[in-house]
Amino acid sequence: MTTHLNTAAMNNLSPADFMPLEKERRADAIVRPSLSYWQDAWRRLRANRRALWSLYLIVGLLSFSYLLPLIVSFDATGQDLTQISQAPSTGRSSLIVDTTPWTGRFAKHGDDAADLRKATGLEIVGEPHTESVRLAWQPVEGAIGYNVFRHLLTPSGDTDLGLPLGQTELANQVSFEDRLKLQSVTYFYSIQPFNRSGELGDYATIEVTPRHATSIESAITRGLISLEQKSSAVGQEIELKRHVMGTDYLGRDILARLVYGGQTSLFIGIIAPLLFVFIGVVYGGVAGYMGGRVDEIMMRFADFVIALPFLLFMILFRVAMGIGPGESGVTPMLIALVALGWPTAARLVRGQVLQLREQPFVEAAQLMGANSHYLIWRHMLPNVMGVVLVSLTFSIPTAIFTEAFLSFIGMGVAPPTPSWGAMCNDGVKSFLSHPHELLFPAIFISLTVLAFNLLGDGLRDALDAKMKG
Amino acid sequence: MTQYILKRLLSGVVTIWFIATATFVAMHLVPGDPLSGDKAMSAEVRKNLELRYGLDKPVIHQYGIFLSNMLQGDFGISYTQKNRRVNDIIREHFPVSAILGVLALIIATVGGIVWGALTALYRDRWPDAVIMFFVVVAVSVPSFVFAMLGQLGILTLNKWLGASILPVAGWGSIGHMLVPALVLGLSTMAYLTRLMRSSMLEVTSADYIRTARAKGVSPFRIFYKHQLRNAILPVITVLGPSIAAITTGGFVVELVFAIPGLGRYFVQAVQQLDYTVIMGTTVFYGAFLVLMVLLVDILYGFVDPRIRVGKVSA
Amino acid sequence: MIEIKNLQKRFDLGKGQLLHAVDGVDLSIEENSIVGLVGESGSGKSTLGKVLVGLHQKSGGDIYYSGERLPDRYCSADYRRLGKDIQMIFQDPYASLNPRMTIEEILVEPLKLQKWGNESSRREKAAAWLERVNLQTSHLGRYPHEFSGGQRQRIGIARALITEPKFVVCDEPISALDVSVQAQVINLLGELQETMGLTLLFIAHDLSMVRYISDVMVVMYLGAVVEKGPADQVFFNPQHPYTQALTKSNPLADPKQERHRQHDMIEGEVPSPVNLPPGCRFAGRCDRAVDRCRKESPALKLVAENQWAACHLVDEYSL
Amino acid sequence: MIIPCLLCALASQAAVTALDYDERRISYALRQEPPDLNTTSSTDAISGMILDHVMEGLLSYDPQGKLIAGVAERWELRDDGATFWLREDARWSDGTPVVAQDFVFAWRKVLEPATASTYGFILFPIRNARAVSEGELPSSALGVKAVDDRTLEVSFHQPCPYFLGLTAFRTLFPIKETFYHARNGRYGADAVDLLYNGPFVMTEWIHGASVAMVKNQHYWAKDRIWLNRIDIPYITEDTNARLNLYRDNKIALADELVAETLDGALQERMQVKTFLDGAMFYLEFNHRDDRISRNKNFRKAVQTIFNTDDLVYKVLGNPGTYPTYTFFPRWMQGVDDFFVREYPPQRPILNEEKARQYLETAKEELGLEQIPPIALLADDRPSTQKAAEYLQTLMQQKLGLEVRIDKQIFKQRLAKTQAGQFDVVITAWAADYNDLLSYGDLFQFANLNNRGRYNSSRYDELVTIAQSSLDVEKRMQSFAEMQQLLFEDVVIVPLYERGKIYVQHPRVKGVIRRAIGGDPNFNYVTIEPEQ
Amino acid sequence: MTDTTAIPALEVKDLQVDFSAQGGKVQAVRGVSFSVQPGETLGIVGESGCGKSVTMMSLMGLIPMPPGRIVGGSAKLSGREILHLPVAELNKIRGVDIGMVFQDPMSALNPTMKIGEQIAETLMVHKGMSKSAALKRAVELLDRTKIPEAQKRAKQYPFEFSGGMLQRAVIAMSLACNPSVLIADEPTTALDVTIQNQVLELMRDIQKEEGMAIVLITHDLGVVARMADKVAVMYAGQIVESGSAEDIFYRSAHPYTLGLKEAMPAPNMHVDERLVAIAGSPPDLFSPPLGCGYCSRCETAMSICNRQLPELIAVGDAHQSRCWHQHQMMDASVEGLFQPNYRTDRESSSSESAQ
Repeated sequence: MTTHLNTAAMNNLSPADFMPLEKERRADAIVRPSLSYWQDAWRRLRANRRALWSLYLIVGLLSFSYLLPLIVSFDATGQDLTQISQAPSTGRSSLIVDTTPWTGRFAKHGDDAADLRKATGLEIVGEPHTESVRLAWQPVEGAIGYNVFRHLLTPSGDTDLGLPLGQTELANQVSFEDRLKLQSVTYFYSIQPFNRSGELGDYATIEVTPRHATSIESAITRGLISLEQKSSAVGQEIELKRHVMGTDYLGRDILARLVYGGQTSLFIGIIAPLLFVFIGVVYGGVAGYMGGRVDEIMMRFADFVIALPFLLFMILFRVAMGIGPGESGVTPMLIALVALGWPTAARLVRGQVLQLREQPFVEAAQLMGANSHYLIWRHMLPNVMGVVLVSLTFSIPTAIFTEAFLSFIGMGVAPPTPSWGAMCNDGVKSFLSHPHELLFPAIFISLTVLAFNLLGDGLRDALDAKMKG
Repeated sequence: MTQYILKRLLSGVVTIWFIATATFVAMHLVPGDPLSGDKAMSAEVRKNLELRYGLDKPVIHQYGIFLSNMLQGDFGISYTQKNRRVNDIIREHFPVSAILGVLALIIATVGGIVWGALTALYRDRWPDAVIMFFVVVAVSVPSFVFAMLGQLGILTLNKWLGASILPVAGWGSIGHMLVPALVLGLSTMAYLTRLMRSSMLEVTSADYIRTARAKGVSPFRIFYKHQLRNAILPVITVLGPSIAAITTGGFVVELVFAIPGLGRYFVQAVQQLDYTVIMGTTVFYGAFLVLMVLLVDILYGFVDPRIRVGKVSA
Repeated sequence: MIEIKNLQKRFDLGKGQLLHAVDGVDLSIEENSIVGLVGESGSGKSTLGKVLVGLHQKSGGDIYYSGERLPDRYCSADYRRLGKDIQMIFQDPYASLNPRMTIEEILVEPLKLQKWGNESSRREKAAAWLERVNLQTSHLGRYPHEFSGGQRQRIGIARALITEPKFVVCDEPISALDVSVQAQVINLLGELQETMGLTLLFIAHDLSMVRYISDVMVVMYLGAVVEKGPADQVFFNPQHPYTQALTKSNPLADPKQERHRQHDMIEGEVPSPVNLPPGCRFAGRCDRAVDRCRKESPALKLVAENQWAACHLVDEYSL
Repeated sequence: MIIPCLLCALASQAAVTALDYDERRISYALRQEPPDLNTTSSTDAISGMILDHVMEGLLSYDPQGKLIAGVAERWELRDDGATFWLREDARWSDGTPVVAQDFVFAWRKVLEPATASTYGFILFPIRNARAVSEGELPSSALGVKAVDDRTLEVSFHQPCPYFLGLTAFRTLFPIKETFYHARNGRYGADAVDLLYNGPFVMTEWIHGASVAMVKNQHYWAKDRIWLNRIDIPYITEDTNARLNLYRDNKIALADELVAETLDGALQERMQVKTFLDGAMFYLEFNHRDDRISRNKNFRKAVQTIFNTDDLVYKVLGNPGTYPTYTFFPRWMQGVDDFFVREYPPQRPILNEEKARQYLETAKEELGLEQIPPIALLADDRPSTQKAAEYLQTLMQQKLGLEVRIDKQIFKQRLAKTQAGQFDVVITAWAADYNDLLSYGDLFQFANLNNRGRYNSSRYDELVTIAQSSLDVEKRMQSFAEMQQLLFEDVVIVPLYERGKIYVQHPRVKGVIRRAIGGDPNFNYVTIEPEQ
Repeated sequence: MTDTTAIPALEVKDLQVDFSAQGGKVQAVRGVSFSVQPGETLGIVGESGCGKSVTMMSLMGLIPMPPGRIVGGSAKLSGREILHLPVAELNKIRGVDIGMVFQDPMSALNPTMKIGEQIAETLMVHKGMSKSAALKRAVELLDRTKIPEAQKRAKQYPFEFSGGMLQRAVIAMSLACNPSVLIADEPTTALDVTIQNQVLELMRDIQKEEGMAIVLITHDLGVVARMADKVAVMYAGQIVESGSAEDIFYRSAHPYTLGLKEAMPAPNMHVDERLVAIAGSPPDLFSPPLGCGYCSRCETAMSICNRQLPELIAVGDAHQSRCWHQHQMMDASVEGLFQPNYRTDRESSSSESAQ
């Protein structure tokens, strides 16, 4: 296994090569740049694409809720009854109409004929618009009243006439004014006469597409036209406010509600964990540091609190603390979350502190005469912060979910304060007809939770990573 | 071991006492009155009702009665379900929640372990990415949305097939349970998947896996003989809290799927201020959870020989 | 300088189990000397060291430092007072430096806690000490993870000695280090001991190194001292069967010698120090043990000049 | 694993469909578990629905809502009392006859203090009823007596024109004494703990899960009953779930839907129906002395801006729910026609300017610079919430009032109303019996349900007239005056008259929806054969 | 002692292993060659991070790939190439032809599997034995490694064993299929000296009986001195000196070997005589030095050392050293510089006197 010195390089040696090397103590020199723990963690986090995007997303969501309203003004409570449960759209024009109730049409009716004939002459009176659709028809012999229906499809039979809008109030009335949540879509109106014994006659159907309209009062109230224009405005076209994400069941702008709902949800979602993690750090730190009996008693108490069925007690606390008139209910929810949330963080911190207490560097400081205060602040806490930060990040989704869940079962914040959870709760009911009312808040909740989860993952990886060296 | 179990049971009893007291206090802080109804009642009727429920006595006395009844396993009569004892309500409805919960837990655990193991096995390849995507979806969508979508899903499936493959709601057969249990177990499954994944990855780099490879054991055998069992251990430790999350988190699912579980009764009871049902349910759930955590710890002992033998190596 | 009398340290493991980590140790340490403490894992040598500096509360016995009896339980004022004179160097160079602090902060910390000098003088001193342990002052702003094990251990030494203590417990300071680096640390310790007039208690399991560095060698087994005496004497001429076994097992970096050496081994392993039976602790592994060994606990007796051993089978040395 | 599960699911699902012509069976879903099937204490609508299928009172209702003979085959109503002659073939489900003593026992039971029945007041027209309920007289002193097995004699302490309607109400249903005692305190607790005399008997009651009723073979008019079986295999409060069950052909009638689900229903061509359930929603003011709302001008200001049409048509958008200007429902009888047609209520004229003037006056009268925030109490039901949010914005926009919604769970809302902790509350009232008095006496000062504590001697007088007069016209006149007083004094602001929305299988006919008594009622249901 | 004509039990040539790291790669093993004959013990010495473990692990395909990568070289087991074998093929060698013993026996054994089962597993996998037969054989193996009450012990879990017992069990496990090569990676580092003594003795006994080749990786010169016939000294991913034990200990040709020896106290030294410490620390293999890896720590480094890597130069019969001081030109050029071959005998003479 002898290696022969036969390479060209080796044969080109000169005596100078064998002169003693100038001694420099390069061995102990450190060439890599110095990074503190946090700098290193930050570097790792930045390297983690998903975590970084999550961070951007969180910053984005926070600015969406807290900065955006500073720049653009949003009206989260303003109701627009002409645009209820509107799908996302880019503005629309509307006809200003006078909404003085219609007196209707009356006809003398022939009394108690043996057979009910088919209703005839169904017609639309005036221009049909979303403030009112006026129907009139020819009287039917023997009828003492008429049922009025509205359908979205062509009726296929007696049992498929659509929404029962009501009955005519008086026997001789041959007209009906529909004002029930009209939209600018095609409707099929049917009327069906009935006689004294409750027998039903054949129905008549008419197809109508009302155009979008705003009542003059509402136009004035919402400042679309000025008071002076009142007399001349009827019949004018106006451009309605845009609702980029549509409106909810009271015609409130969903975007605005998302902005303000975010304030509630993110406030609860971030402040509650901050508080209970803080309490947990103090509690766990004290317990872990004191050790022995004190630790045992303190942790036993934490165990009790942890054993409380969380959701059950959340609900109980939430109800127990009640809310006074007008209080948004954020505080009780915050208190309940904090009261039940702290033990997890406390346990975590205590475990860490117990471990740290045995670390030689803590013992070394102790030997120098460091007091508890110094040990905790200088040695324990900085080393616990990583774990605490990760736990905090993972607590936020839980808190946001809890808020959403409580709102879902109707125990969330008080109206009109919006929260994403409460908006979901409202939206769930109309999911099939107006999916946007559920989708938008649900997406915002999901995005927030997702972002915090991914950030938490990233943080954990960044902070847990063994230090190089 | 026996001593350990006894000690744990004792502390469990103290915990339950704490829960009972906390519930009682919370209950009496709640403004409002379980007796009030739509129609006002006369002072006499009210007095008679208070007498029946023992509300005429001072609070501390009520607390004493509550505790002593609780010791005898009696939670009293419901305020709203006037003919039913709280014990009956728990006895009849808890099994439903429990079956649903157990099924959800099985789905969550098996799913979590399988998916978690798969992601670890295919680390950074497409199955990992796909599964983790679903995990992320599962943790970031609220459960009520899933419940609703689940039901719509069944409905659409039934319509599409023109036959009732799965019931959209109700209770009775395994078919009634599948989707609700899946919805209920989904977030736990996601959580367990993540846990299992990191646990598997940790185990993969363990020395004993290297030993097994050095012995010439095939990758498959290493996977199921060495990795799986050791990776499952940390998963088991969180089962206790998971049971808690699943059993008490069933309200929404029970509501949406018309399942006669205890969770629904609890929410209803809170809305009706049904003191006895609230207290009974909370204490019962508390006791159940304490027991479950203990059971999981014991189970853990059986899976992990280091604890089973219970020796302290110096 | 240090006088240890019948020192006891028990750990309560619960369920009536007591771990006798240190069980009746008598030891005196002369000023300006190096006492080597050897023993296998579980012999209680590290515990003894920690009790000495006050990190463990003792369960019985007395420790005197320059005639002053040290408190049973230390409060932070005790640490501050005694920490000036008594210090410790830790085993694990990775865990003994706070990863969140720079080297400067680590070195300044003891001075600050001892209220020594002002901010700038402390920093000067820290820089001076860094040079003294053969590191560059440019490293002051760096974090521990940037250093190798040997470098960290030298930083640890600087931290322990920066307050110029008189007595230092070195708890296995080299066992986590590579051979090439061990020498750096040992040399440094030896140098500092001479220049500062330190008294060292050097705890290690490496017999050769302990013999090399120390004046007196103390052998511990299961919490008790089984043999003590001048280092060379104990190493080359052990009296206690356990010490003999140790020296025989100690491998030498010399193939010829190793090949020709008798490798008769002692059987078994160190038993658990929990609830010890009566009699000689080593009786279970000693191939020469007789009945008496299993019944009666032997006391330390003089077996050669200045050399003490606790064994029934060794004759007492008489002048 | 999946295939056996699916098979299993298929097998179990085969039996339960919405309806079955051959077996004469329909399925329905309840909102809640029936809380109390003991007629002496039962107060809620869910229990009422079950009880009206399995029990029958002296009188009962026909499909048109008219009173017809029940257990009693004839009767006589007098100023001082009434006599009922029971039919011979009225039977309990164990085959024994229903006798007059069964009514005597039941009515006494209702009034016994130990029963603590909240509906005991309904019997108060009977002589000594109040004294018995207060424990001052033994229950044997109650003015009701079984002359013989088939004659029941009731005596009143004052004339009771609406008593016949009461006898169809569940609190007055009979209970067989021997059976009651044999159940040992568990009467009504389970299916086996009840004895039935109605068209159906309950054969199965799995709490929280399902109820099943089959035709009672001992029912005297069993030939009138077409259905053999009513299944209630689902109990859920979730509207979407009920609608989904209907979609999946699992139930024949999905009740209490919300407006938001209707578009979908129409797209699927479901038969949507509505009916008025008798609940009148209104804004009640707190008339107590320490509240802003005691000021009439303040109340008038609110009245003058509130537009019931907007609330009903735009905010709630529930078909079948009507705007209203009165506290009396549109379907209650007056003298010859509906009351509200005979005595149309006065409508407020909406006028913002005027409203602000009222408010200014109110401020002066109250001596306030600024009206402090108004506490609007509301419970957490979705429609109430909508109304509350609408009102909040309305009062803020039009009157500049700061309104704080105090959202409470139902019982806490009640407790706060009772304690007077509100300025304005959104509340509702439904009738217990088919008479305007059931609404009218609410604002009598002595009425415990008068939670706003409105106090008007004139109103109290009118109530007394309505309570004791047998002259229909005179009574209606007094109700009309009450209606006017409620408007003028702005005791309340009527919000809307609630209609319930439901979808019903097109082949199912004869479902009775009604405001008084158990609802829905399937006693007269028939199923059309499949075409 | 070595039969040069026989086929080596294990022969490695020019093995190179890289690990990819953030922003580049670490050259952990930079061309390592050695061979070991049946019945022979090769000691590989070096400090932590020098690549000695990686060398052996990569032979067995045990380094994680990626990030690890075998860049080049060959390894022949009884003449058969084993590098780059597919896992299925490799598994027929692992545990059968090559047994491995690891440093920390506690973590090297599956904590949730009984000792007996873990040993039996090898037999079941390779010999197709039934579980009961394998377990029976496992007990015999435990017995052979002098574990008392083997029958009972086989049914216990690793945590019930002491460190020494565990290492015996690991040895029993690695011997299950009578491998021709046993790789022992720091087998006694975690053990106390008395236990180390027992384990080493056991290995020696078994080698005598089975005649297998042992590759002993250690940082303890004492252990090498005791066990090894041949020694290879590794530094910074390369073998810097190799030869018989006597060559290495008494005729050290590389400054590093010498440094290692001098860093340990001789039996006649006392603390006032300073040890010869090796200053500094090994180079970062992330960017390996151009020249000799030891250059920066070497007391006698020459200007060429910093520039050009020396080759392994034969300095005696089967004794090689990777140092420019052995170069022919050196003697002629610089007088009085380091002459490694002539400063070797202090160890032997002093230790003899110590006895």
